[in-house]
Amino acid sequence: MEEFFQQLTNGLAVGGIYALIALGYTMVYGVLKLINFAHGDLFTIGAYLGLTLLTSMSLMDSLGVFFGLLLLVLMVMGLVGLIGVLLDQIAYKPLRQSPRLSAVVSALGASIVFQNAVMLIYGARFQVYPQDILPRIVINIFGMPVPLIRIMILMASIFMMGALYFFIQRTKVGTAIRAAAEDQGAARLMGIDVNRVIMLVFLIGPALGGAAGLMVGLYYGQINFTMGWIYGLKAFTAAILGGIGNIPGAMVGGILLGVIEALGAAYISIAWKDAIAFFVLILILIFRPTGLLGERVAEKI
Amino acid sequence: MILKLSNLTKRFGGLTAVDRVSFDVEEQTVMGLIGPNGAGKTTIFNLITGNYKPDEGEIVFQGQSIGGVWTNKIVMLGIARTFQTIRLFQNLSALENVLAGCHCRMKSGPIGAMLKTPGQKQEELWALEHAMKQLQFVGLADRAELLSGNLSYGNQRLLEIARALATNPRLLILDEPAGGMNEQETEALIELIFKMRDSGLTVLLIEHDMGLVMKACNRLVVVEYGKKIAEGTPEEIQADSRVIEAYLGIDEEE
Amino acid sequence: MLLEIENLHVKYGNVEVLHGININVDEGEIVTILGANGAGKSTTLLAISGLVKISGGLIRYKDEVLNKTPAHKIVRRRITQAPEGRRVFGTLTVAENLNLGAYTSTNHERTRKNLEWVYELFPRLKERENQLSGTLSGGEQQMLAIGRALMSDPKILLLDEPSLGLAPLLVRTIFNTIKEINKSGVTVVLVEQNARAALKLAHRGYVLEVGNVVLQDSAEALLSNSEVYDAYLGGKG
Amino acid sequence: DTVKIGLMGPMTGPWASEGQEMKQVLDLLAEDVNENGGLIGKKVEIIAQDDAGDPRQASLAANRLSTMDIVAVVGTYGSSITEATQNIYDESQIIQVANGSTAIRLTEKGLKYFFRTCPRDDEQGRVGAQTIKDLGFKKVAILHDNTSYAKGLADEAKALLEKDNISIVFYEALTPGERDYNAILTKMKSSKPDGVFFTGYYPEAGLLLRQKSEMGWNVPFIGGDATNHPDLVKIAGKKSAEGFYFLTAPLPKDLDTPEAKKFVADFQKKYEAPPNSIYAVLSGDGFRVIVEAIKSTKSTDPDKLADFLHKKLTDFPGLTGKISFNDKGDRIGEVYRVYRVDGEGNFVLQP
Amino acid sequence: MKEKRYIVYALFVVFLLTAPLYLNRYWLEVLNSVGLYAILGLSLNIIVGYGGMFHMGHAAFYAIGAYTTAIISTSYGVPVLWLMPLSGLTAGVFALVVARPIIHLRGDYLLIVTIGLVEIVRIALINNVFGITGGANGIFGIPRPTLFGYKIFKSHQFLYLIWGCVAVTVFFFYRLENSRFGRALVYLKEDEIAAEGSGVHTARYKLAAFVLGAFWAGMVGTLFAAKMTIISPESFSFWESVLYFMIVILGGSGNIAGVILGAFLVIGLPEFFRGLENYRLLMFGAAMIFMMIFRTQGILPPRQKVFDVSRFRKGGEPI
Ligand SMILES: Nc1ncnc2c1ncn2[C@@H]1O[C@H](COP(=O)(O)OP(=O)(O)OP(=O)(O)O)[C@@H](O)[C@H]1O
Ligand SMILES: Nc1ncnc2c1ncn2[C@@H]1O[C@H](COP(=O)(O)OP(=O)(O)OP(=O)(O)O)[C@@H](O)[C@H]1O
Ligand SMILES: [Mg+2]
Ligand SMILES: [Mg+2]
Repeated sequence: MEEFFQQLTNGLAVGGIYALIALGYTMVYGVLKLINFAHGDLFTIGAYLGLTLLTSMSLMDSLGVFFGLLLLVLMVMGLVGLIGVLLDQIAYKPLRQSPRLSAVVSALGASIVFQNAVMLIYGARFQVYPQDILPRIVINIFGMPVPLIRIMILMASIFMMGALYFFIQRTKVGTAIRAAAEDQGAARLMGIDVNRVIMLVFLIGPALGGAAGLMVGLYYGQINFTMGWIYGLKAFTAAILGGIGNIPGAMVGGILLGVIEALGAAYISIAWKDAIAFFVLILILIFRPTGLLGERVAEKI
Repeated sequence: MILKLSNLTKRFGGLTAVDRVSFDVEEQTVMGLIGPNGAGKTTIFNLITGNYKPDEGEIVFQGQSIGGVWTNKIVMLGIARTFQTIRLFQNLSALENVLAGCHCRMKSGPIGAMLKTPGQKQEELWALEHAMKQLQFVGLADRAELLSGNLSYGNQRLLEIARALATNPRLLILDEPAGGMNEQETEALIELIFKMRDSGLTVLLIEHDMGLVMKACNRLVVVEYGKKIAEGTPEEIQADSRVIEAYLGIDEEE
Repeated sequence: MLLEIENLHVKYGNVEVLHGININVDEGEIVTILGANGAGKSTTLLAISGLVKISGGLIRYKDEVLNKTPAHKIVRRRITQAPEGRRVFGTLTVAENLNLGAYTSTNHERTRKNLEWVYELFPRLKERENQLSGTLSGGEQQMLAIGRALMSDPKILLLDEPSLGLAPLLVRTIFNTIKEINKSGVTVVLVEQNARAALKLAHRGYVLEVGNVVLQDSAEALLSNSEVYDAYLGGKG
Repeated sequence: DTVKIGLMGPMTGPWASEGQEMKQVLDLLAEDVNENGGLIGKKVEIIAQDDAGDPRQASLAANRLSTMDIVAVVGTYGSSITEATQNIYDESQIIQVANGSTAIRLTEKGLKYFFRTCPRDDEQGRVGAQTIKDLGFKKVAILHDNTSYAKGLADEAKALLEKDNISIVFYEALTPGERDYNAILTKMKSSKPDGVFFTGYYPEAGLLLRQKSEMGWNVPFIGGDATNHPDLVKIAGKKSAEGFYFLTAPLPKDLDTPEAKKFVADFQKKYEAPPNSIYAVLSGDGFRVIVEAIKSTKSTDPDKLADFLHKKLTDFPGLTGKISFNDKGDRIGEVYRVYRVDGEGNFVLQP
Repeated sequence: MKEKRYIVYALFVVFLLTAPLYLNRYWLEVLNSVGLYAILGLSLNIIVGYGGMFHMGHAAFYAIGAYTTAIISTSYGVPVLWLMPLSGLTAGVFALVVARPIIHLRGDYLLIVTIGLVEIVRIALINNVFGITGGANGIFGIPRPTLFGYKIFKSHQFLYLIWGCVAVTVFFFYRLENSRFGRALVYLKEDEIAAEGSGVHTARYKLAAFVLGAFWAGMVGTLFAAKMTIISPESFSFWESVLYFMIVILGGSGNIAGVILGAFLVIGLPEFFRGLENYRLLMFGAAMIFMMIFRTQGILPPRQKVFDVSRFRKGGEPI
């Protein structure tokens, strides 16, 4: 039983990170119906930029852990967000009117470019975050030791999800984003500056991915240029599992995927863990074809 | 009697879009289905064509119950339709659109196609001819090779009818065929409907253009809030106070 | 002159569909544009709203040339359009759609009043306030599209076939509403297949044929013009 | 006119750091040869081709190299990648010296021109099992990563340990490239092993060590030669890495031959860092035996070279110890040493 | 216009036939690789290009075919080329079983499920499922194919074998494209509801597209196994599927000539970039983006079908 709960928290920790990346995925998808395969690489870039900023500016020393970290997170998010906007302007904007799969190929191309650019800039070797930047605090929850950082990652995901959900569902700009997602021409006729909206989305989505990259760096320490591919795929899976385009769905999907992986590894087989996760995904989609929380808008005929 | 609806019901969540509707359609007549917006007319069509499954009630077509049967099967049985918002294959030529209608009257599969068996060849020739005939029938033969998306709105409506006709239907279902047509084009459409009826087809249509409805239909069914509120000849319906109140309104002028 | 279209050319790809048309709209007028299918009526409206690129000529609003102004800024000049084909936001609720109609407005009181007014015009929309608009019936969507355009308090309202798919009773409501808001000072440009009703309502009309203005006159004159009658009103039967 | 020697390695893709370091090593060594008068009166030229760690691309790279007049080729990394190229070189009569391809069967085919400077899995398995026995473990967990190298090593060790009645309480594979192995460690912990033999690569090993110590579990870990990499300590942190044992061919810094000393110094000078990857150093040895063969036979005839390497090369002073080949092309002799990571993160050769 | 196109095709065939005269082994091998991927692309094109389904797991079917060939040829000594239909069949049946429950999924949901499929297959292969796949080592010692008594092992021999298969594929698929079956797929891509309303059994056609595509990919698996003589799970990763996908979309989805061109670009281009070493993939990725931006519909998008309708006109006038 204790092992079960231990595995559950393992799953939650992994799932929290999947969720955070999935949020950015879903955000971009929600507006452009574009599977941004480069999202995982923006996550990688976040991890690398975080490392560079961390080691070159020694923020923690001058500002203390809390404010140093805050500033670091903001800087990484800002920079990755800008890269995201740039990516959109170069690789996706010219393809707005063309078939959806054309943009997918462009995204795959962008993914290759990012991955190799990181390799050329930072080298192919693994990079390592300085150890013990964050105080290693372990909290006891029902007699089970849980590192504080895990709780922080989960909280961060939940907070971001909440904020994003509120923003998209309840604010005027959020409604405009959803409108632009559906029919850009009609959105223009409402007075919505669609280009700005898309830019905003490409600022927020990648920024979230970048933040996740930074967290992975801080938590696990080890980063390399190919890491985004696996995480990106997992996050995409999570987003679909929850219902792509749906913000709470990304959260639920991410957490669930993490937990399935941990429990699958624990009680079935470690080597088959990913296969198990995909199998569960397929099962869920067979019965809920638009994911757990995805809306099933019957097409009006 | 070619089609018989009895107690047909369809709910969307809490909303009963079609509420115990029953009516019959006689062979080789033009039947009109009218009613206010959101009354459930299109939903009735979708139930007949198998796009939705009825919650209750029965649909009998030529003596066979077809409630909840797959759409393509229903097309095979002889019911074809057009859509309220035009649904053509925009990136294909007019002719290819009509060939889609021929599909269900053909048999050959992928292997036959790859080997180009004599039967398959024959069939393709037949389809081409059959499709051209339908285009001719609606008057679009000279537009056969244009992209359907580039046709004018009225012609797109006609093309949809041609595609439906290509399935060799017994019953043709038209959802607002005159929408977006001007009066002259509507006149031509009425002629076409008569031509179809005279060739042995039965037509069931939804339309808000009273000119067309009164001229073209033999009988009318009126629905409101999912319920049938009246049925009769156009003259009877025009005089029905309930229909006037719910749908037609009182003409201040004329 | 409130709105002035001078020698307007528009192309789709390589195909020119408007070959230099001239249309003027005075403040407080209802102007209707008639024409067969594919004549370029919708294209004209889209050009005014900035949704299609102009390849020649100019569009002037008051003293400002709008040729290069992006669509969302044109809306801020309070030129609003209810486009052809409804184009409601299907994944948004009815209420959200209507509120987007007032996206550019900052006067909340005014927006609230407009919403009430729209609901009064189309009680059906009030009933379906929280339904996703993608599941509305065709006519209900049409009501929503018009209601959404009314929400923005336009100075110029561009309506593209507003009566399409509406029941006779509602068609009347729509035309009465147009008359009403016009009286309250809104200028209307109306494209209609129902030419008779449109001409009865309008002050002046233009007739478009394959991308050219072939006729322009007062509404009464057009109503009694035999060419117009043959082409759009009676037909040969 | 030059003597062309090919290098086939993963210059892009997930193993790019290995391929790129292989190239650095060979460039350095070739420079050295050229400065010292070249080879049979000509200069040596290294022609590198990317195999991206993918069998199909490797076979293209091999075809490309075999049309470029090379005398011999060094590489590559990964057994199944190497295997996809063996026939191509054999048919073109090009000497191939693999550096990171430890699967047993590669040399069991009787290919005349194929050699490898890395020892085979069975050799390492044997040493691994012996080390575990020496450390006195009774219950052992074995973790591999389902690559053909790690699986091969794990299988060998498992068979040998079971023969000696040491119980294998845990035997599974992780997915390489992930970051969080807590679920695996939790599961492994519940099987209560005395020691863990991890046969995979250093990035995962580093994470395992780190996450293991964060869990507060201090079971000893032993790794195979793929964990021999200074980044292991960087990833795990000095504290977590302390006490980690691994088997490997000796590091150049631990050899007191002049060749090894010079190599380490030159490498440090040219690239401002010590060599990281043992496989890159093994590729250097591949290059050096080829050079030695050409020098000694004064020929670039593949048959003569192969013959020399098979029979005449004995106890050649390599960067990783003495090198001789048997008639299958396998490196013979005791190659493996046991290292332990000390509290400062240094790799200390165990007696 | 039309003639010009045929001249290009003819020149291309002549080029392939005479390639061994002036290309070295390496470039022949590149052509072989392109040929294999061209067939794979064409088989995927049925599903993605005509049917419009987002399928990124095609390597799964390819893998099933290749492993079927490898296992049977190594353990029962059946000549490799004889195994082509059987490998195709195995892949086809596998597709039938796995695609059936997921065929109703839309767009991106289908995409992730197919990605899941290829991952599950790869993981199963790596874990030596049923003890027959050889795990990460894969299967080695696959015999060379023989054709009419000739053993095929030289690059130029494979060139003729592989491009012969491409030709056969083009021949069949061209007919398919211009048939009831091909059209039905295009209809359901354009508008599923309208297709269904015209009497197309959309679910069955989607499934048929999957099975046919898988069958063909399975047969290519045989060629691949015979050519490499060793196969291992690395060759059937998700990234492989992505390559086929890019071939189809970049070349021009739904167009046979486009897909073949796509294979040249996606597989050939990285070979031209070999000189760039570490920059190779960077350039490749950038090239992908730029080609897509400049030809947003793919390099050679499908042309409108022409039908001979002159018979229906009298004296040039439509009847
Ligand atoms: N999928 C759905 N989910 C929820 N409500 C629906 C759905 N489809 C239709 N409705 C509702 O059912 C009612 C009937 O719709 P239907 O389309 O049948 O109307 P209609 O009579 O065709 O109207 P119109 O003349 O405007 O086309 C409408 O009020 C509509 O909002
Ligand atoms: N997006 C487009 N791409 C290419 N051609 C177009 C496009 N939209 C319209 N057209 C063509 O431009 C011409 C004018 O179209 P427009 O929609 O303006 O006509 P309309 O007068 O509004 O007709 P309708 O009464 O059918 O609405 C038509 O020939 C049409 O086929
Ligand atoms: Mg309707
Ligand atoms: Mg129009």
